[in-house]
Amino acid sequence: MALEHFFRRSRPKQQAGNDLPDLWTKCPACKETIYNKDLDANSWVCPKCGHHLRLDAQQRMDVLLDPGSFEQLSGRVFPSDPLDFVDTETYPERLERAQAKTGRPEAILTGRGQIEGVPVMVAAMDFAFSGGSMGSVVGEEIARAAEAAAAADLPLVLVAASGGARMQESALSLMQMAKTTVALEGLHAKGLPYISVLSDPTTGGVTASFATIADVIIAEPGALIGFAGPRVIQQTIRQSLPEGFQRSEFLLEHGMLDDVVDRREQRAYLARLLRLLKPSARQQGGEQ
Amino acid sequence: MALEHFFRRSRPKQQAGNDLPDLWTKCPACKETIYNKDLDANSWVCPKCGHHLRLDAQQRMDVLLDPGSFEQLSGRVFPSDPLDFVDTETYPERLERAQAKTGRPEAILTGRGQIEGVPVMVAAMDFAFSGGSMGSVVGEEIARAAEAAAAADLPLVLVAASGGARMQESALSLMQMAKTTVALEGLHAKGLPYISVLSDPTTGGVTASFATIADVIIAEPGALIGFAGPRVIQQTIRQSLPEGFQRSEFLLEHGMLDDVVDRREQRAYLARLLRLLKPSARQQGGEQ
Amino acid sequence: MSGMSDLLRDLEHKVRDLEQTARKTGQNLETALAPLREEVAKLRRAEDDRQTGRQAPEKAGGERWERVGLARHPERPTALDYVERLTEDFTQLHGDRLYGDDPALLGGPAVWQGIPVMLLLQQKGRDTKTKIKRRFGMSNPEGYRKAMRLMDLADKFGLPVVALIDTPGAYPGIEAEERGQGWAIAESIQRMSRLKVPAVCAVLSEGGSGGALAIGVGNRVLIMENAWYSVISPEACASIIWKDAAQAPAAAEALKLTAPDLLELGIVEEVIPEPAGGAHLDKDAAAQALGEAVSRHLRELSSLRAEELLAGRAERFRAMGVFEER
Amino acid sequence: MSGMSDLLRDLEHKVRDLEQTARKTGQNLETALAPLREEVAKLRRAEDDRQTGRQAPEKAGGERWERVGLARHPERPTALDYVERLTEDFTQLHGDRLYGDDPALLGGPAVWQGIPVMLLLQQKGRDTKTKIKRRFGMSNPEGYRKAMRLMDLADKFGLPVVALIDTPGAYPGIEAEERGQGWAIAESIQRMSRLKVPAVCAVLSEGGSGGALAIGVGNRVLIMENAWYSVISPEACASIIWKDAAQAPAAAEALKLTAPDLLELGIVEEVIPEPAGGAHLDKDAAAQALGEAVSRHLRELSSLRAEELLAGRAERFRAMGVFEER
Ligand SMILES: [Zn+2]
Ligand SMILES: [Zn+2]
Repeated sequence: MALEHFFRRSRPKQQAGNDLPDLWTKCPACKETIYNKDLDANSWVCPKCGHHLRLDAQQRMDVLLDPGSFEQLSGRVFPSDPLDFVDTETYPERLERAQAKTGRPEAILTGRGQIEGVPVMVAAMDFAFSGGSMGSVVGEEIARAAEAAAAADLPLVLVAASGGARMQESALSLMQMAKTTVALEGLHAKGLPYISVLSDPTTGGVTASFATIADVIIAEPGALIGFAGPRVIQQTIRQSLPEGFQRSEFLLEHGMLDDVVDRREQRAYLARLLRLLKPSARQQGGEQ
Repeated sequence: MALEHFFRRSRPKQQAGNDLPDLWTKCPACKETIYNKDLDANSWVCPKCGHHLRLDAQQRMDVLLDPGSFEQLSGRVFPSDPLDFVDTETYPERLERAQAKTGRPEAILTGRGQIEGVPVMVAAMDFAFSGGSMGSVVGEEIARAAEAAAAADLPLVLVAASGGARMQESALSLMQMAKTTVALEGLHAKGLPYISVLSDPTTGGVTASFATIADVIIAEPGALIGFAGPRVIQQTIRQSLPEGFQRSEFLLEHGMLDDVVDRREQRAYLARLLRLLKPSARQQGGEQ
Repeated sequence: MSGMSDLLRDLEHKVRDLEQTARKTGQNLETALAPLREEVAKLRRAEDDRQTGRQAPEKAGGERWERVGLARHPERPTALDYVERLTEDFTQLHGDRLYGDDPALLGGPAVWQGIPVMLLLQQKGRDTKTKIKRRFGMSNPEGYRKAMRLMDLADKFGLPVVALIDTPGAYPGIEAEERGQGWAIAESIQRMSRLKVPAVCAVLSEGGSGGALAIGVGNRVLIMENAWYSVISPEACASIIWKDAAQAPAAAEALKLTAPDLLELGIVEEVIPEPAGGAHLDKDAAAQALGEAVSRHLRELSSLRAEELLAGRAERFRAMGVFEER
Repeated sequence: MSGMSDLLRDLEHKVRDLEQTARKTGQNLETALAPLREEVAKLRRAEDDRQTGRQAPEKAGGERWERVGLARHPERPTALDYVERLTEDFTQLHGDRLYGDDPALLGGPAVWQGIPVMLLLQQKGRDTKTKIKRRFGMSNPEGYRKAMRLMDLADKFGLPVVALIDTPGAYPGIEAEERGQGWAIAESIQRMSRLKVPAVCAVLSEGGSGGALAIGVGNRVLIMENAWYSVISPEACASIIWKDAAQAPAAAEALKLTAPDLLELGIVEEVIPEPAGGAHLDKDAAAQALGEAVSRHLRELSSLRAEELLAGRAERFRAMGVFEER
């Protein structure tokens, strides 16, 4: 729904057309040029202005999990082209480009790992892959991660980053909203925590399905989160949008989020929360 | 909570101080003087302006149920004075006056009856008795009616008319909100319909308990319905209240009611609804 | 065709009226005006094309775009047109008991061709006035929250749910976002997946994205022959991919959003045939076909226990999607 | 006592500030201003009384009115004062996922003296600024709806609920009524009665009517020695019955709203002793007593199964009330 203004926006880091050498990144918020090593040491939060730069799925795992604890679950499921979708190029061509760019079969990475010693199942969407859009594979991998979590008695932590549904799979893509939802039922039945982390941006069909039915929903500061994209809304109402509209802080105020948590504090926050919600995890957890 | 402006308001019908002979009633809305027989034939809805006059509990049963079908359930439970409550007079004195005025031990009448042939358990609050305020007896009678309905596999129709809780029973009165709520669980467990009819006025603790957790909530036109009384709100916000504030139509618009139903159509409405919600009642019901 | 220019004049008049009212009263009627202005613009383009003899875009498109045109035909029966023909005693229950009563998503108990059901339906409006009132079938969160409340009642009373889907999509507005449009849709999908009673859904005309799926999690999902159901409207898809909404016919082809497409993809169980030329040419016949199909599926599901219904619905949607495993 | 006139000056200054802000920005701050103005008026009366040597109304009342005074003492510990002393890892979860985040009713998981719980608490604010922000502990419907959401989580994760009650009542405002204040309280009472986990409630200072009962449907209900719990505040009762709010001391006597009264009436299981002179004189000791009592009841309930907890809670409240049967 809200893809249009993401496709044209360049990613902050190491993007084609970026005239800075690969060692440096220009913060899209304060425009300062920052040494990547410093950004990396700061969880890719701008040390000058606190802006949370977008992460790809692997970076997300690095930031979220205890070092070396990640074991990948996904990766054997590949997208196909059930609709023979052709627009200005074919869907397979688009997919190949996204795969080459990200080195990943689809816009999702799942696996298990630990957060301050608490074992979790984890899924991270990859906005770098076709705007994190959800097609059959993203839906399937999320469903499998949820089922694997339930089977292994693990909580699920899911980091959303998506412009919405994958147009090129039309109704099949739409159905992923229901598929992921029913796959999450196993966690509910076993009383296992499901925590959703909304990152910039989370819109469209992802906001309207698995990302917002979690037990606890937190967001990164300043993330754009909504169902309809700001451009669509502006076209409909022909008024300018209020300051901060659809940003994390706005949603917190409107009762939609449990909290807005700085990325650098997310591991501590999630570990604490998981121990609180699943008291048995208190024993498993480390000292922190 | 919201009793203060009811206690001083005179009832429209056959009230002490009314200078009309008992055969006539002055409509409190349009001020027309109307022959009681005509009002009675019109379910005590003003034939001139449609205003729904307040009913006492017996009138309510007459209007709601098939003629001759009412069998009283309540009446053996009498109020006492557990707090030795004394203000300008004692609580027992107040009670005696209300009992003498209404010919009823308390502000509630319950029983079973039929609505267009559909058997129901029914409870009607009596605003004429101390502003329909809810003390231990009202709570007990409602709880018993709910339990009797569940025991007899009957739906419950409850007509609210109350200024709120009975101050003279303090915390005991407050607890009736929880008592009535837990007593309604049996209906829920057996899948039996509970329909609430809000009449003028329904405020305070009644609005904040059994009256608003029904499966279907309808209201009479123009009824005042709210938690806090208009006077209390006005004192707090020091602004005039919007037109129609806390009236049935306002609440319908704000999503709080299933519908606003004219008193003269309530029997047909309720009979239809009960047959729809409890298909087995379709067989029991008459031809209408 | 002169019917269309009448409608255009009507609409333009109404828009001017509303604009005046807004100016006079200081009311903000933009929410109502915006979709109306769009409608006017669309009709005006069609009218211009007709007068200049230019080929209408409908003609430029293939069979799929023609069907989209039929699905949006001004005389197309609305959900309430079907309900009037197929049900008795429909008792509309209003409100979400939280914030408001959505005018685009209606519901309540009814008797569907003799079968007691809980009805949910999306209503677009039948004339300018009701179209505006019903926001052209686009719900705010209140609509989905009302639907959930009615699903609770359906479960309590053991009434099967019949959901009649007809929406261009959920309403894209500031207030809708403020009150959690995404949250409401997600919760409605979840709530519907948990129904212990049978649920039969039918896409009547337009099945626009999450706003449609919110009440589309049925044990069976049916679709009228000339309806479409898609993750995005052809126009929005065209403006994203081709940067040109006029490429909607091409987008419609690419999206494979028609009833036969969806049957082939396994998204729906059955395509309900329409009278030749479209449902608007014989509303009674169209209703008859819808009624029969829904009733048949209700009867088939009626013998299943709650666990079977739950499991069947979960499996149905769990299996959705096409991918390769390597 | 000079502390009180300092507070008065502070408050008056704050009110003027807010009034100026309101005028300058055109914001409507009446909702925040109204309770503040009341506070000012109350303090001013007390101050006047003190300066003129007139006997303060507190003195005119009996023991019950004195306790009401203690319950409202400006230095009285708030819910968060107790939480800070008694819990670890309190993680506040915000929002009702429907409309907003109520600032007066807070909650989230925490560890209560070593026991994992779901905490619900009503927070009045500790200084002028936070008092205004938290609306003096008076919730809008969002507060009760957040509480229900957290009860869902408590049930899912098997966490016992600890509810710390401290509110003059639910907020009486236009918006609260528009969004169903009565509905929210009723549903919260019902939701709490359905908890499958143990629930222990404690009235800390003020238990004002339905706004308190909304999170007061516990298996055990405790009360601090100098707290009150009543269907109506003494002031409101006085202004209805005596047509004079100054008769509040008499109303307090009549209402029998103190902890010992409630114990005798069977409304509470236990009165938690406070340090001599009131909880404000030794917050640590007060917290210790509260913590110990709540923990003890949690431990006692921990061995019960869900059905026993449900039945026990239902029976507890079903039995409430005093009447004669003839
Ligand atoms: Zn920066
Ligand atoms: Zn009249």
